Order: sequence, then structure tokens, then C-alpha cells
Amino acid sequence: MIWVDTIIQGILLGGLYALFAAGLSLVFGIMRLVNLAHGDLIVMGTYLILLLVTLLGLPPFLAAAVAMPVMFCLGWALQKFLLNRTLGDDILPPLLVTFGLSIALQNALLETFSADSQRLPTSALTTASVQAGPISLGVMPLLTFASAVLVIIALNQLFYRTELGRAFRATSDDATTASLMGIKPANIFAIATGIALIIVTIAALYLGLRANFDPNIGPARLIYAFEAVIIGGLGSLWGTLLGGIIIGVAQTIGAAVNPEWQILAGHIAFLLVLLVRPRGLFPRAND
Amino acid sequence: MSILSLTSVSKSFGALTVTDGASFDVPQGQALGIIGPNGAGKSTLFNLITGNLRADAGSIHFEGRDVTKVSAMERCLTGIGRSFQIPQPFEKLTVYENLLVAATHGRNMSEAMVRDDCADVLERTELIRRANTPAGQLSLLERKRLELARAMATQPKLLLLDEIAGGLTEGECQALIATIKDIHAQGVTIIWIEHVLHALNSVVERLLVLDFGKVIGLGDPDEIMASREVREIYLGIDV
Amino acid sequence: MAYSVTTQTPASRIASIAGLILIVALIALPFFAGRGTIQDMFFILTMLVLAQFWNLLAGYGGLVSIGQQAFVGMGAYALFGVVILWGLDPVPSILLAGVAALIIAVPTAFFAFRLNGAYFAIGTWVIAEVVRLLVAQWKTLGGGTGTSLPRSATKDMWFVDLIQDGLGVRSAAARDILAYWLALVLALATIGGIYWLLRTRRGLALAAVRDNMEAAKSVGVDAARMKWIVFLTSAFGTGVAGGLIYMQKARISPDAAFSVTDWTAYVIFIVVIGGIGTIEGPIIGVLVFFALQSLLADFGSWYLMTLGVLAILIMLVAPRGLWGLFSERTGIQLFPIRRTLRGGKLSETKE
Amino acid sequence: MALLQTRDLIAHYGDFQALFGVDIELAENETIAIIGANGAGKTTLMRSIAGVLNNAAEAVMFDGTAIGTRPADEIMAQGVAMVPEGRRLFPSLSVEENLLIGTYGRKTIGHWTLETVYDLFPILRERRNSPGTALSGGQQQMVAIGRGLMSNPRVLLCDEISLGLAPVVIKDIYKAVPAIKAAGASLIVVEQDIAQAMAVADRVYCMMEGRVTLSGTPDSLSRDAIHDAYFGAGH
Repeated sequence: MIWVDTIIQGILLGGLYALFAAGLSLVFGIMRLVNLAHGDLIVMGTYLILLLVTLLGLPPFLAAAVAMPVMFCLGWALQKFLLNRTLGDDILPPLLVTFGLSIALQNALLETFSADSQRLPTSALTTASVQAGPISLGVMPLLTFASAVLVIIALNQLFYRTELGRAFRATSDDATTASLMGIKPANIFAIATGIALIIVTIAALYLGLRANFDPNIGPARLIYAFEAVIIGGLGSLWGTLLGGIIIGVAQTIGAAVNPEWQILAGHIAFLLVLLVRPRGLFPRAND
Repeated sequence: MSILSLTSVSKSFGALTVTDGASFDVPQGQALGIIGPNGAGKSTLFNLITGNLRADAGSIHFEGRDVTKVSAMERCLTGIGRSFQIPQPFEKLTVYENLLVAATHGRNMSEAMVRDDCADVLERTELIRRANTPAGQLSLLERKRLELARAMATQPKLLLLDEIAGGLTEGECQALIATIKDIHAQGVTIIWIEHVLHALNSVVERLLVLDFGKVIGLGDPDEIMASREVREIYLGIDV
Repeated sequence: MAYSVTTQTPASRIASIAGLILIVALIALPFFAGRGTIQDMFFILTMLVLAQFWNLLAGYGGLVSIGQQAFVGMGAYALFGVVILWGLDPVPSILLAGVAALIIAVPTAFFAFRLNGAYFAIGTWVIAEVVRLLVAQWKTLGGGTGTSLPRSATKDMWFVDLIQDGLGVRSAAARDILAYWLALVLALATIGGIYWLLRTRRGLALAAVRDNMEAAKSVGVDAARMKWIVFLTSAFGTGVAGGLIYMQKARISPDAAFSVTDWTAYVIFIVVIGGIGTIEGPIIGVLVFFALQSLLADFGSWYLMTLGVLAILIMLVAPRGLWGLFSERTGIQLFPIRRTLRGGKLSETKE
Repeated sequence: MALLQTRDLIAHYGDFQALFGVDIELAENETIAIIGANGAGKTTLMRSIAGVLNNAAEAVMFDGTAIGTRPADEIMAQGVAMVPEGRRLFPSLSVEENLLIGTYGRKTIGHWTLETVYDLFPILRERRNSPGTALSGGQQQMVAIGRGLMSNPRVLLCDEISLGLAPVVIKDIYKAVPAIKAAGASLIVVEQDIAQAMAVADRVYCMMEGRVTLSGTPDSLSRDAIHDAYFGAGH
């Protein structure tokens, strides 16, 4: 029974990783850009929520709702004024610029909030659990997982049911031809990064509610997100969820065997998938 | 004996079949021209022969050896050289260095051993005065010449030329033809895709017509050009 | 008249003479400089080596790795391993550090080469994390908290006695001087080796693959093999540097030895600021980096923030870095690799 | 006054010059054809007009405005739509979505809607939900033309729309031209198929090596003159 519990906890943890990964996947899918500062943006989101909670006394969920438009604008501006200028055939500029951004952001957070670990205030809701037969499930992990599923459904609706989604897909297929059809790729990219940062805010909320955080944990979140994206197959949102679940389950099983092996087990699962399916589980045909 | 033989070679991109069961032989030492309208699959056929693309079906033999699954790099080492339709120079390297890459790797020799050969190719292709110029600064004619020179530097037994005369003036074209004739006279087998028909016809001994990825005619150039069907398909006008 | 080829330029001739004088001065440095200077120079030289190898990977090979700390850490731990467990002398063990890095580079390449571009970058980072977590399980070397080199090993290191007697310094200072000289040898060998590689036909092939992969394959360049050569060479060199750095520190822990900031972020900044894709770039970069560090080290995170922002600005405004800016204006190259053909028909008229 | 005009248009790809001072003119409700061999600069000319390549501002004039420096999306919004060479359908969009992309972000008023495009090419109505790439070459070309029309352009640039298509299919596609003209658009047609170009155009420009070598109405041009302008003299 303990194993069933471990696996279910792992699946729910996978929801959090899928939330980390969804923004990365969205941005890569549309503009083939890998943002190495993605993990640090998540941590920054958590601090923004913390700031709203402590300064305005908002409950965390409301604070996250307030943070979303702020983060959208930030993402939009980041893409419009910085990252768009790095896009091109050469892979070096976007990599090095986002890497520089990652280091700068991490240290800006350190300078502002110190290296002490923090936590968003817990409430009855965040510590509650429900009993499903013999297994006790935390409300928080359940909410995280449900949010991940909702985010992915919402993204799929956006992509396949709206005019903006059509423009996203067209620009992703062929930005030059899209511009011939009256679409401004630079704006599409900026909106996409803005949306990615909305998802980052949701991930940031659960990151802060679930455990302690400090300015240095960004890179590890980037790595989990990256592993989920690769396992799922580039550009597949449901694949990303599955990728998150695989990392989550591997980590909880690893931790059950030996607490020191938690992170390592996740990485090994990733390498195994890479060995067997180099293009991930659900690769997009035309990449 | 044929140096190259294709048997039912096919290639598709998604739903689009660009090479459709192509079969033909090229005898050792012959010059074969390939014509066909834009989009007929000429460059794809070249890429299949050089290994830049892998065939979906059929087989390709070079000097009797099955090379269907052999990489572009190895095919170069066995003696297949090519030029690209859109010149693909190594832009940051000089003209001489472009040849040096080809000669040292394509023939697996040291720089010192190939130096004079490269200089010789540069003289024959009239690029010697541009030897120390970065290839990115060359004019169109010079880029086309460099394509030819770089392929020559690998000392191929079979040379594939992809629209090497396109976009050149009449005088430039004549000079290039002379160079190609000279290469052919040395016994190199040539396959040449060209829209500039008079250039092609002054060199090749046989002509192959491609349409929709299919070989629809192969034979004596005059007879092929005289065929009404070919004229209609190729030029779209009754001449 | 026959043809000949040269890569020399007037500037490079002057540079090689100036370089020789500089090398002599650097060799002689311990005779008149204080211990602090020697330690600073050791830091500069080892960072320069790391930067040259990362530049070889990313600037010439197009392989942007963020996992160089795997090779630094592995090299360092291998050195501690053979010294502590087998009782070997630290000095020759530095070469074994390189071998250890080479050994883990093979599976690393096997996995990471399955990923393209940016994903290759994060893939190398993941593997570095895996190596760090595995090494932290190595209880005999202190597990997660790390360990020190035994005093007996550091005291009796090769050459330390000689230096102690010859220069009349104490044992600790003699060890620093030894480390400095080894770093100097490593840096010169690295620069010389990379310069040599770039001047061989393999170096030409690297440039050709960077310019046009398809065309390179079509003239017989084995692009896949070039990737392996560059990756393994760089892993070996980085491992040797890692071994040397931790031989001098004499104390190791997984978090420090596998630090992405210390061994990859700094190195990337050095190369980007100095100028990627040139041998001169990392040299300029490491000097700028050291100057910034001396100025700003007291400001802690402000320093790193400045570096991050500076790297972004350079990438946007002058992607070829400081040396690139200088070289474009003046045409000067200290390590020219362009082969100039002379003689024959070229000598008939002056160009 | 000409609706669209290029004046001494020059274009480069990196160090390589592709156009050497090209002057063409298109009047309201006129159809012109650009012919020439591979590498003559036809596609470069189209890409310059459409704003994919940047030029001097005055090099491209549309309706009295200099548009040479405008980006492609703005030129499209002003009323110059392009059917690019090789069709360039968006593979992850269905036929109908490909058509709708032509109206992204704006309400266009005019003759062309999904319904009228489907009336023009009825086969597309049947295949509206298929992915664009599952269609035959001719059908894909119809989608590409329809996509260009959806913005109700005043000028439609058609780059090599018969490329790789069977003669019967080409005839089918060119049947749409009168309807397009009737709805009020002027056309620039780039063609390798000389007969087709002659049949459809009011005037013809022949290009070679980045320059216009011949122009005039189809009646005024002899076959020999075209051949010389097309292949260079001597054939």
C-alpha cells in the first residue's frame, strides 16, 4: 500500500513539474527559444506573491491573481525589448543572454530578499487532506495537479479555438510567411512570453505554498521543467504533463528508497527516456 | 561499364513524391545532362546521389558498390563530388581555404600534399587571383566557380553540377563551359543539371528529362530536344 | 615560381616576440612577486584555461555546454581519490584528473549529442548534476560535506622541497608557487595546443562545419567526429584544470567542485566579454573579469548581477566581444590562422 | 498614375547583389507578368515589394506612398497580399484556418470571405477541415491563393503559382484570375511558363540577372526576343 501512496504522491508532484514546464514548452513551441532564466522567473514570481501577501495582506491565491497581469506585462516587455533581439539562426545569443539574465535575476533576488528561505503563509486549506480509502491526499497537491491539468486544457483551447492560437501556430510553422499574412511575429512572441509568465505565476504560487524557497532554487526548477519537456516530446503539452509525472514518480520512489536519492532518481529517469526515445514520448512530426 | 546506376529510387516529403522510381545508368566517362521544369525534382535527385538525402526506396550503386545507405561524407571519399545550385561557400574562409577543406578531407591528405593541387585547380577555374579573399566577398560568377573548384579539389570520379551556369552572362558562361569541357576531357564523369540549354548541349553526350520526379526521356540530346513532348513540358510553349 | 603558404602576419610576428618576453617574465614572477600576486595569477591562469576550453567547445565547435563543472568536479575528485586512496603524489595525479574527466565525457557526449542546440546546453547541465549527486554519495571522500588532502600528501609533493630551498620560502608559499608554475605550463600548453589544432586540417574542418554543415559533409568532412574530438579534448583539459585548482585549494566539497556559477557561468562571461571564437578573446576576458572582481568583490551579489548584465549587453551590442571590436577596427590578430597562398601566379602582379 | 511602382530597386542577400535597379509599374486593375529563368531575380523582386526584404523607402511606391522600408505585415495591412513561391501553407493549420489567417487581427470589408473563396474553389469547401499539407499540389495552391484573397487586397502578388503542377491543374488555377480581377484586385504574376504568362497578362516584363531585359504587351513581343531575353542571346 505504501507503494501506491508513493506513486500517487509522485503523480501529484508531477503536476507541479508540469506547471514549471508548461511555460517553457509554450515559448519553445512558438519561437524555438529556450529561456535559461525560466526557473529564476518562477522564483521571482514566488517573491512577488510573497511581497503582495506581506505588504497588502492579501491571501496567497488572491495575491497570485494580482501578480498575473504584472507578470504578463513583464514577460511581454522582456520578449519585446530583449529576447526578440536575440532570435535568429545562431543559437548562441539567446542562450547566453538568457543565461546572463538568469544569473542577474538570481542575484537581484538575493540582494533584495537575502538568502534566507521563506514560505508563503499556510492556511487551513493548504494543510488539509482528504481520505481516499486507505490513502490520505493533501488538498494542496491535489489542487496543484488540477491546476496543471486546467492550464494544459486552457492552453489547448487557446491554441486550437481562438484567432490568437491560430496566429501562434502559423508563426511557429513559418514566421516569414506569417508576416506576409499581416501577422507581426515580434508581437506574437511577446504575447506568448507574457502568457508563459502567467503560467509561471501559477507555478510560483504552488511552489511557495508547498515548501520553503530561496533565491537560489531557480536553476533546479529549470532543470525539472526541461526534463519534463524533453520526456514529453518538444511541443506536446499533454506530453509535458506526462513528462512531469514521470519525473515526479521517479523522485518519490527514489526518495522512498533513500531520501538522498530523490533528485538523482528523477534525473536518471530522464536519461533513461533519452536513451530509449531521444525525441521524447510524443514528438511533433515537423521538428 | 557504368560508374553510377540508380534502380527504382524514390523519395517523398510527406504527401509529395519528388523522386518517383528513377532508374538509369551513367557509363564511365560520360557527360549526362538533366533537364526538367522547376519543381521536377532535379536537385532532390542530386541530393539522393550525393547522400545529402536518403532514398525511401530503391538502390544506388557507385562503381558497383551499393551506396544507398552511405553518408554524404563517405560518398565524397569514394569519389562523388558536387556543386550546389545556390552556392554554399564557407564564407569566412578564403577561397584557397575552401579548397583546402575539400582537398584535405575529401582525399584524406595533409595540407602540404594538396597545396599545389589546390593552386592548380584555382588556376584552371580562374580563381587564383582571388585565392586569399574570404569567400563571402565573391561575386555570383566567382561563387559558381568556387562551387566547381571546391568539388574539383576532392578529385572526384563523378562530378555533379547543379545549375552552375544559371545567372551568368554569355561571356562568363562560355568561359565556364570551357573549364567544364576541360574537366570532362580528363575522364571525369559528369552529371549536369542546367536550364541554360545551349551551355548544356555543348558539353553533354546524353540528356535525361525529369518531370514530376519521373524520368520521361533519356537519350541523344538532339533527339530529346526535338521531341515535341519534351519541348512542351520543359518550355511550356510550342517552339 | 612554386606556391607557398603562410599564416604569419607582421602583427603576429611582433606578438610572438612580445609573447616570448611575457612568458619569460611569467616564469620568473615567483622570484620577485609576493604570495598574494602568485595566488591571483594562479586564479587568472586557471580561469583562462577553463575559458579557452569552453571557447573551443562553443566558439569553434558550436557546442554550448553549461555542464563544464562536471569535468572540473570530476577531475578534482579523481585527484583527491587517487591521492587519498592510492597514495599517489598530487602532481602527477593532475593528469589522472584529466583522464577521469575524459572517462565521464564519453557517456555525457553519448547522451547530450542526442539533444540539439539549446537542449544540448541544459542536457550537459543535467548530467553535471547527476555526477555531483553521485559523487556526494562517495562516503570515503566525505560524501556531501567533502574532505581535505592529507597533510602528508601536500607536504611531500614533488618539487616543493626544491622550490622551498631554491627560493627560500616556506612550505605553504612553495606549494602556491608550484601550483602557479603548473598553471602557467597548463595555460601555455592549452593556448599552444588549441592554436595548433586550429592550424591543422581539423581546424579548417571546424570552421567549415560552422559556416555550412551540409557543404562540409559534401566535401568529405566528418562533422560527427569533429564534435567528438572537440568535446573530449575540452573535457580532458577542463578536468586537468579542475585537478590543479583543487590541488591548490587542498579542500573539496561536491557543492563547490560542481558549482555551475564558479566553473561555467564565470567562464562563459569571460569568453563572451572577451570575444567568443578567438584565442585572444578569453585572454582579454579573463583580465577584465579579474579587474571587475577586484573592484566589486566586496559587493557580493551586485558583482554577479553586473557580470550578468554586462554579458547581456555585450551579446546584444558587440556579439564578438571586446577583442572582436578591436580586431574588426584594426585587423590585428595575435594568433592568425588564415592561410595565405603566395608565389606562383600570385607573385606575377602585386595585389 | 501607377498603383504600384518600383523605382531603381536594388536588393542584396548579404554580400551578394540580386537586383540591379529594377523599374516596374502596375496600373489599377491591370495584370502584369514577370518572366525569366531561375536566378533572374523574380522572387527577390516579389519579396522586396512584399516587405520581406528591406529596401530604400522610395524604391517601392504604393498608391502614392513610399513603402520600401515597411515590414511585411504593414504592407499586407495596406492592401498588398502575396501568394508566396512554394505555397507555404501552415502545416499545423487546417484548410479553413489557413484561409482565416488572411484576416488575422482586422475586419476586412470586400468581396472575399470564406464563402466566396469556397465558391471560387469549390473543392476547398469539401476539404475545409483537412490539414493543408494533406491536399494535392493544385489544391494547396488554391488555398494559398484563397489565403491571399481573404484580406481583400488591392494588389495580389502571385509567385510561381504553376510551379510543379500538371498543365491541366495550372489551367484550373488560372481560371480563377478573371474572378479575382472582377473583384477589384490588380495582379503581379511571376511565371516560368511563358505561354501562361502571355495568356494572362496585360503586360509582360522579362528579367535576367537581376535586371529587366524586355517589357511590353504580349502582342508586341516576338518569340525570338523573349527567348533571347530569357536565356541570354545565342540559343
